Amino acid sequence: MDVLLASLVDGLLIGFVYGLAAMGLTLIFGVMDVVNLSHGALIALGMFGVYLLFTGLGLNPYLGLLIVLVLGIILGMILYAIAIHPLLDGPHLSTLLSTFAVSMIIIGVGTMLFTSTPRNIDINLGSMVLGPVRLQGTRVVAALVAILVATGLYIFMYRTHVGKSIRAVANNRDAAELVGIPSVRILAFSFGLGTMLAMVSGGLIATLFPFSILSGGTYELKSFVICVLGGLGNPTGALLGGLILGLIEGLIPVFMPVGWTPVIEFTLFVLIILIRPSGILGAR
Amino acid sequence: MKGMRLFVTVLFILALIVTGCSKATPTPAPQPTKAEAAPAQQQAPEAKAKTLVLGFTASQTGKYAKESKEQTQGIQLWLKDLEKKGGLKLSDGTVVNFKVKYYDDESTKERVQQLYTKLITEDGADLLISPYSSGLTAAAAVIAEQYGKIMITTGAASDSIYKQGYKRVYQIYTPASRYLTGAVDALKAWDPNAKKVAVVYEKSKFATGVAKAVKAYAEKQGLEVVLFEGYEAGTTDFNPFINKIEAAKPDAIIGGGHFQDGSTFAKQLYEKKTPVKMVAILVAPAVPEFAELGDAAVGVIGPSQWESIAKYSPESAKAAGLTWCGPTIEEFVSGYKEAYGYEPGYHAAGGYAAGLVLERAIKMADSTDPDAITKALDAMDVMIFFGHIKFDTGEAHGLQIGHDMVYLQWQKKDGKVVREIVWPEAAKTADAIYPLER
Amino acid sequence: MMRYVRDPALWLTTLVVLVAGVWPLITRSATTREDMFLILMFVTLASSLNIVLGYTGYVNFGHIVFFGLGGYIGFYLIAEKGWHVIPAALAASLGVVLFAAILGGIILRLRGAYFALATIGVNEAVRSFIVNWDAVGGAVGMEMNFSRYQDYGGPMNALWFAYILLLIVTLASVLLSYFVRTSKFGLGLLAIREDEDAALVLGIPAPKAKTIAFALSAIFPAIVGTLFFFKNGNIEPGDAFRLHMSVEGIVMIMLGGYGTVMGPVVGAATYERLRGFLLTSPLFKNLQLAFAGVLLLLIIIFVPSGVVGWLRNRFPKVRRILA
Amino acid sequence: MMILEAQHLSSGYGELQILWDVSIALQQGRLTTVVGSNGAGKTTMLRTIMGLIKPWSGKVVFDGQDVTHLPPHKKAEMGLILIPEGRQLFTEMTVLENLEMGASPARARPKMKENLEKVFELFPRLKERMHQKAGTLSGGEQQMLALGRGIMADPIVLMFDEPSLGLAPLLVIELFDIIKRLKAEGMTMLLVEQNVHLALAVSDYAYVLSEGRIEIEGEASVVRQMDEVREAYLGI
Repeated sequence: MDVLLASLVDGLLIGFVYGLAAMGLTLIFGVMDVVNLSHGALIALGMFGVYLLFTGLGLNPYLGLLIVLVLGIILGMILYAIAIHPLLDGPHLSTLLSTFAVSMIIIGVGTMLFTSTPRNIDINLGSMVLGPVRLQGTRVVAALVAILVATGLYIFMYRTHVGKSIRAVANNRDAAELVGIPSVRILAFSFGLGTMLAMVSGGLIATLFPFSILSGGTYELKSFVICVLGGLGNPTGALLGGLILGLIEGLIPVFMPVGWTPVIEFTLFVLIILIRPSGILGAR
Repeated sequence: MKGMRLFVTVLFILALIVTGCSKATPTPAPQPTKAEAAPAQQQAPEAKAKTLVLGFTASQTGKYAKESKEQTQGIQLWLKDLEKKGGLKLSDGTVVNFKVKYYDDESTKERVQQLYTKLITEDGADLLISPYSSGLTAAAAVIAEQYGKIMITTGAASDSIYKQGYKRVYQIYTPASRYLTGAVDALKAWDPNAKKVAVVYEKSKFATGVAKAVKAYAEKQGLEVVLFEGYEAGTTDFNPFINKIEAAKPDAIIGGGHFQDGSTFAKQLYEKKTPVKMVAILVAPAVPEFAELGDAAVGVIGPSQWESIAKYSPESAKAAGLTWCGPTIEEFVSGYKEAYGYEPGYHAAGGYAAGLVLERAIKMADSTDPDAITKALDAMDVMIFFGHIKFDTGEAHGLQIGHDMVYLQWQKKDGKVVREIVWPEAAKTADAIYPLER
Repeated sequence: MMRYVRDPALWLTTLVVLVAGVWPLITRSATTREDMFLILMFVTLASSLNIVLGYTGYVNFGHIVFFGLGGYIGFYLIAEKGWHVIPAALAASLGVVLFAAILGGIILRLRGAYFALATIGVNEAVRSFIVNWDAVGGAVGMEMNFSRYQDYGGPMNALWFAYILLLIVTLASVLLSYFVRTSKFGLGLLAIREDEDAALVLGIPAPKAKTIAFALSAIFPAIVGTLFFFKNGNIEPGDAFRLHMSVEGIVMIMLGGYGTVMGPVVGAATYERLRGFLLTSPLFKNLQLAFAGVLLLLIIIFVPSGVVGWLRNRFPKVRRILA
Repeated sequence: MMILEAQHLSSGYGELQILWDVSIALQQGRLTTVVGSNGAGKTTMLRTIMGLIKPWSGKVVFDGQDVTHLPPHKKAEMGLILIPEGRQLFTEMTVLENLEMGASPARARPKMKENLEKVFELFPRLKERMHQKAGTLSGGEQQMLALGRGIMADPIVLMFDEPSLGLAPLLVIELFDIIKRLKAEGMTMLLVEQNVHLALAVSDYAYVLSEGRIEIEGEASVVRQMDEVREAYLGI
């Protein structure tokens, strides 16, 4: 029973971070119908951003996140101009490949600069005990930051004109142009936002686990699963999807060998796409 | 007929693309060249020089890049030392020198096989050293054996390679089956009351092999294995798994996989303050970067193929009735530091040892004939800075049976985390922290 | 039948593969053979993937699952049951085609990104399942005793033997691609690619056609998997189901020309050569991955129809001989 | 004064030419209509003027400026607003949000509150359904919303593409009442309609588009009396 409770809490906490990681992917898909295969590489870039600020300038990792946030938006807009915009009207495949090419470039240059040696941000915020559950400080903070960013995003998307414009472009790009929304600028900015979310989540993950330039791949796959759980293109759903994934990962080991976790995750993933492509929340 | 000409032109161009500019030049087997005698041998006018090509692949990119780099540097240092000595002199006055040839295998098997074939047939490699990791080595060993080349494997501990009937593949590392058994011995010695162990491992070729062996060994020693489970390679969040481990209430946790998962696991065990008396995990604790974990590293035990503070020496060789050869540990460590600016770990030592074993075998064979070298390797029983080296000549031909692991533990001294050898008794540099205080 | 015999495109395709493939047999150079083994392997993987990706327009990221499963079935039969490589490869192919037919019937209902994501899920689910399945070695995989090569006249002969088999398979897969492309069935696939709903209205049984295309694309990767791991002497889940290889396959198709017969052949060969060159070139060694990425990006943006597609557009005359 | 002019426009999709040398002009404060049968190229003409399709040749002049190659959002920013065929609402957003999006042009922002009141006064139903998703509205309500969204942009020229399409007859009459009201307020409008009868009845000036070419133009009242128009379009 204690195990169950402890795993439940652990799963939920990490779920918020997973959800945040997936949000960028699902946002970009929702707005421009692009499956961003450089998502994982961008997550890794975020990890290194925070790491370098921490080791190089001694900057607190959580402050480092703020800088990574700004850099993420700028980088994302540059990437949009190079790899997305020229191909937006082409076949589906071309943006898949161009984003994959971006990922190759990031990982290639990253490997040269940082090698694939695992890095670790040595930060320990202690832990507290609540009944049978021991909460690690870094995880609680990470979950809180994730919630904060997600709430911020929600408010931005639903309360500000730019946010609403993003949703309008996602919903109907031609109509958005007709009412005077500069859709190209909005698309670029959305890609910036998506990139920012990926990098910030990477930075957060870096405060929890050791990582290397290749670590993004794992989270990219998890993000796919989460997006599908929450409904592709639905950032709010992503948070829910993240929580579900966190719970699955937390609870499966209680009932069966931990090695089966990915089998169940991916089987579930395929089943959900087949049965409810709009996600658990969405209507059929 | 214009169409025909077009057809032929296009055909020609396409064929050119597909075959590429692959040179069809059959590489002549490297003849013993009576090349320019090196200046060092001028006093021996009849000296013949012979250059052997030593080939291997290194993972300059991909998941093994780090370990592989160390290993490669070890090999290169050995070569440099040999060159400094003016090469390897045989009794007939021949001076043997080596030329090293290596490529990046991207940590993938397709490349390994392609490149080893290239090394053998195009670059005329006479002798081979394995890539890093058991998986890649398994792929390379097939090629080596297919061409009847001698291959010294290092950075590859898997046992199974030596059960495939290979005749010329020799292992430097202590095999996986004996990797963690010492931890069980240590536990029993330190705490006769300890009864329960949890064996948890990464689902990879190497770690699974180690885990199965240690489980069997622990059971034979009368311990109860309360949990035996593998986790997916690439796992980053161990919390749920740790909850499960805690529920099984083991006295000791034994297992792990590679550096990344191992260090993550150790960090999270610490953060969770998991109440166990001993934690022994593979690979990670032996890597210097493990110290980055800070307090989380303290108390963690790890098997190591070799430590710079180990006590192998000409004296200990004499005591064990073995011949000593090659540099002492101090010589190797200072040479490595001088060349690369930091202390070598066991991957680097393994690389150097592979070269040294080849050198020794040629010396023993007193010839560069592959059959003679093979015979020498079969008969080899020496102590080097890396430890005792002896190969199985029976069913598991080439398996390392001489070399033993040492077990190190991260301890805190004057506010700094340092590594100490705590097992076996004979090699230890400090008393173990047991039980863990958390 | 005559129309096939007289089609220069057919002859060109066959000859290119044949000339390149026989090259190592003439020179007897093992290095060339190893290089060509990889090239032919990728040609087969790319040109079979092209049936689904290029002709039908479904982006399959999980193509490698056919290769991996085929490899596992074949390797198991050879190493554990002592089968000869040829029946083992055929059995593997049969098993995998069945798997593809069933799987295709289920997941081809999905379109666009959903299908693409589902294929990733399938590959990962199968891989992680194999990792946990001890009967086929689980995470450790399986190894083959070296003496097994004696059945083929020693290890050297076994390698040549595997190579010749691969050459035959590659030829067959390129021919399959050609015949699908030029058949009425293939036209149906192209119609599905252009507009699936319209194709349905026109009376093309899209679900059935897609499933058949999916199953056809699984025949040869399964055999290649068996041959590759037979030559390797061991198999591990990580090597058999490497998602990255699927993506590389897609890159090759794009490079050569999406939806053409010759495209995947040219693309696979060029890509393999290029990577090989970059890997061993001292100039690019450290940056080869990034360099390949830049190149890919440039191609997608500036030559989106690939080498063969570009030639066909640029020189309409070439169309007759470059299918 | 001509506020909007299309001069010798040609355009189409891919290799298929649809518009052939089309010229129209809108006089300020008047309601101009372009009528024609299904497939005559009416929608293509509007999309070309708006910049959703790039013209092959010809010019678009708005408010004395050559705007031929400006993207649609720039034109909207200047006050040229199209209410597209099939409404093209932001179906996933609420009614209110749709209206707010209508006020995206900088020139419309300060007047947002004022315009919103005007829209709610014109269409009380929209006020009731303010927080409902646009996709859940009925066809008539959606057309109202599309019109309301256009008004929110504070247009200088308002262009309608087939506003009556798919509406029940009663709703069509309601819609034309509102168009008349806007006209009375002095709005310059371009109405593209298949419902020739009604369109000619409310308009000041008319063009007849047939197979991508302007066949007839003139004061609406005159065009309405022409025999060929009566036969071909009015079914009399």
